[in-house]
Amino acid sequence: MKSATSARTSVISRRQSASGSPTGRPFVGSSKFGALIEFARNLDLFETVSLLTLVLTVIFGFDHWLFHIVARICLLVFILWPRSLRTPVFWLALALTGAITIILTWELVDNHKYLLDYWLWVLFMVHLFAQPQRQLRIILFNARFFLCLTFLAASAQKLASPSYRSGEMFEYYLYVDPRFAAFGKLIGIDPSVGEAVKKRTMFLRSPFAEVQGNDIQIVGSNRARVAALMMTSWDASVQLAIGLLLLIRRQRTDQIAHILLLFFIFTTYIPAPVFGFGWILAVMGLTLAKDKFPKIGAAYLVSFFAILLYQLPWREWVLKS
Amino acid sequence: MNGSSDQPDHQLGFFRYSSRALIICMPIVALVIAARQVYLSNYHGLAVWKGGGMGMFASMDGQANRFAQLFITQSDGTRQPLTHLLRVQKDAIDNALNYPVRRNFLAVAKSIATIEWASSPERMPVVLIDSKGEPAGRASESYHMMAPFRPRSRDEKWKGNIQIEFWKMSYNPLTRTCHATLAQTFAFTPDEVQQ
Amino acid sequence: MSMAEPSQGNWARRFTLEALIKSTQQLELVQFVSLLTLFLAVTFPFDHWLFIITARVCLFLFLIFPIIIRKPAFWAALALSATVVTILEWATTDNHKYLLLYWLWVVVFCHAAVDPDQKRRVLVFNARFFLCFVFLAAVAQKLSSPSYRSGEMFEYFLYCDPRFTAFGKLVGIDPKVADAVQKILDFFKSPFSQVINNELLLPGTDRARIVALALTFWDISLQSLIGVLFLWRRTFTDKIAHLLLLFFVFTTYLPAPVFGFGWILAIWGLILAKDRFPKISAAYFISFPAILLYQLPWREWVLGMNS
Amino acid sequence: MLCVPLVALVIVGRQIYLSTRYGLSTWKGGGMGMFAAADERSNRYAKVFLVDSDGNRDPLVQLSSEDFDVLNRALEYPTRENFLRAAKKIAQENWIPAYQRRPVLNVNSDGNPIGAGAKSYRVMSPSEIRSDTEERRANMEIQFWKISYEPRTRRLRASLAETFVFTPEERFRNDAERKSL
Repeated sequence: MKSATSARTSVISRRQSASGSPTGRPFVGSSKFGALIEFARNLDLFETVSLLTLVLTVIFGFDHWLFHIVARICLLVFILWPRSLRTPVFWLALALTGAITIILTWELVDNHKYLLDYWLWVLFMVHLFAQPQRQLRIILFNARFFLCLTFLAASAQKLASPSYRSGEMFEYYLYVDPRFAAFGKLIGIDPSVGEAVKKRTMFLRSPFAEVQGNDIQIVGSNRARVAALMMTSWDASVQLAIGLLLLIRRQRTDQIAHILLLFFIFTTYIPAPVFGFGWILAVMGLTLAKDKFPKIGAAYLVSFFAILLYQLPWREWVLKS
Repeated sequence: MNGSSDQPDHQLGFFRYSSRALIICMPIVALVIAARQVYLSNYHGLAVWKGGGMGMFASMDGQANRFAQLFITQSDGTRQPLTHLLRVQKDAIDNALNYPVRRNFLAVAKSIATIEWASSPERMPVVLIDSKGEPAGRASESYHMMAPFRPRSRDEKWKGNIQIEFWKMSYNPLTRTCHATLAQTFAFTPDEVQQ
Repeated sequence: MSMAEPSQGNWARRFTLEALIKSTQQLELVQFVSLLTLFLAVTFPFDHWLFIITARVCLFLFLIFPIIIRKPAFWAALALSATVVTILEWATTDNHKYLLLYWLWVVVFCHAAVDPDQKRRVLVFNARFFLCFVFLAAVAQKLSSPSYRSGEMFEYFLYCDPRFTAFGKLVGIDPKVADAVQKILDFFKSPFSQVINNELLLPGTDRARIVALALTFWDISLQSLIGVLFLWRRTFTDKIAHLLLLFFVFTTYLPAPVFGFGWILAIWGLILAKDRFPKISAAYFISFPAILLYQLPWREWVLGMNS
Repeated sequence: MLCVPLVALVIVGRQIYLSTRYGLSTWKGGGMGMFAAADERSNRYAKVFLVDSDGNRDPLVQLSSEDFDVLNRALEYPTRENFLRAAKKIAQENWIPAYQRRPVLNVNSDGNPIGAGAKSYRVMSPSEIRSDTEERRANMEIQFWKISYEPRTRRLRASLAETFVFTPEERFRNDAERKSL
């Protein structure tokens, strides 16, 4: 019988030996980014992906008490008994709870949370098999499938929507969505424009006001219009490109797709605070890139830090400045 | 895992000389902070639940049993209550109720003064309530309701004093009566609250 | 919770109490306490973006690079951000959050020590100190408060605090009483009502009065006993104190949703009990998942039940 | 290996179907339509009225956060069943006219108020003193509105997507069934 601590130690020592440095100090004697690449390359794929997914469930999980409790218990179980991460039951508990949560509140669950639950089921299946080769095939296939699905389905739904194609959606959000107010200010749209638009929409919503023809003029700004059109074309083209490039399954196209995906993660989640989505995209990207493109794998590792740091209240700072 | 892998360079400089300091440092800090909390809660009204003592569930007198009433007063002595507050103002009030010093209520008043307030067209009568909680007629006063209208522009001067009444509730289990006491009234002039 | 290899055996046997006791004895104290403290910082953090982000980055670093949990700098980052947050919001920070702050610094000092024995001593001394401090300071503040001594406080909370409504229903106080009291109190707060003599008769019940007095007596005696018994430092008194502390942890955090406080008390109890009372330390071990399970929305279930 | 992808495809298909046929928000339901259309909760709203037998309508204005939770669910997936659930939840409160009648403000298309209109409403707010009379007999009307934006003319347009009327029998059906048991 081994204790939790000794099991934990074995994980630690495995990571240390895997770091490839006899001194146990992986960062000595090489450039910092080189060391990071080396470090990323030597990570155990399944363990890293499992750990990153566990973090995701604990900090950006489903907003439901059942999932909160199960995710925390799973983290506690892992801390006390690290081997549990390799057991299918561990992932079954999380995946099943995620599925129950979705079924209970499916109209309210954001689309990207479904992605989290699919990924939990994928990890459950991966851990059902003992042969590493088979596990690898499952996880690589699913990571690619879900990245393609995410970006191609998103592009399809966007291109099929008239309010997206016309740039109406992004312009409207730049005015009324508080998440975009700070970003808007950064690109030169005065927050007072958004305030004025919001006030006018209140006339439409209030039962104590009747707007002639239910049609109301807003002030708006040309800059917002231009920004919205640029955001629309940038967003649709990047997403379509990532989805299509990953579909081709060639070394070169994959490399470009990863660079675009990294660009997407690093830029999108600054204005859009859906960190869980960024995290899961990064987990899938890392899964595909780790063994084939070590530099890109290291960049994905950095993206996790970036996503955590994007939670800084920079919007308030910008709006106050 | 044991400590054998720890290197001597882990040790923080100061504590290299005093191993006892490592052990008793935090207890001393905790005692100092607890003493400060007891002092502030006895002499400056700090809620016993906050500030680093151990007074959770030690007294009725916490934020839950304190409340504030806010008024804008005019030079003729009339005053109108602020009935709909913004989130940021509610947070500032919670903060001031936990530690009811003038400085904290001034922060509330400053936050009020950043907003332009609109009053309802009709006056609302003040209802008299008897000790059983039943309406027992109308009081002599009546007020307009005041609600936030829009952020005040910086060039516009704030007019009117802001008056904040700080109330406390107590409960007498023998008579089963709840009593509200006006603990203090804070008044702030336009100059004080001007940002 | 078993520590055995899955291949070694028989699942039924692995979950016996004996196996649990054995596995708790095999834990390495410093590592175990560090893990539980990190868990505490991540799941019950200070409610401020600075600490939340620091705790999440620390968790991420630990999972990617586990050895980092033994570095004093790792803990200093957490302790420093906790200190900054506490200084920024000291007047609104709950008392029990200060305990997390103190404890993070204790863990920094523990990892700063060179000698493994010294590390243990830092933990053991501070665990005992803070247990005595928490309970004795609480008792002192409670006894010095007239509204506590009279039973007024608990009775009032049984009526007015929504966290107690479900507990009140379980002990036979109709939630309608609490609703009526809360409604009547709004007359004080509204500028459009003037309560004659500022005095309102609450539609209370005798049962609430009795329950409040029982709660007051139970609470004060249990807390003073735990504090005093831990002060003694004898095996027998320690054992009783641990049993009482376990009773306190298992019962208090059911109605009172301050789970981080329960968690830190259980960590301290475990530190003191681990090498001396294997059965008690196994019970502390169980208290951690129990505290997590207490987050179930049982209050809504109780209040939703037809009486 | 294929089973999770297959489930994902089925769910995406279902989401697209529900979104195009039944108005499910593109942000919800398991598709990938986040930021795909300006048609979700921030552009959708509901006006809730009690309508008495004479046809007089009074708006319910102070909905609780629980009421909003159920109503928001209906706004994300605007089916009659979901609005009925919201109506049942809202009807659990006892709505009474809280203030004097307030005239409806007329606003021109430039967004400027141009005076009080002929219509006026009573402001209904929840009260704990249950009368069990008038308001329980009134119908509840929930108007489901959508806002769209025309970037060329910079005009916001609100359109009444659907009006749901729920009779007291519908709203209190479960209560009545429970009582009869």
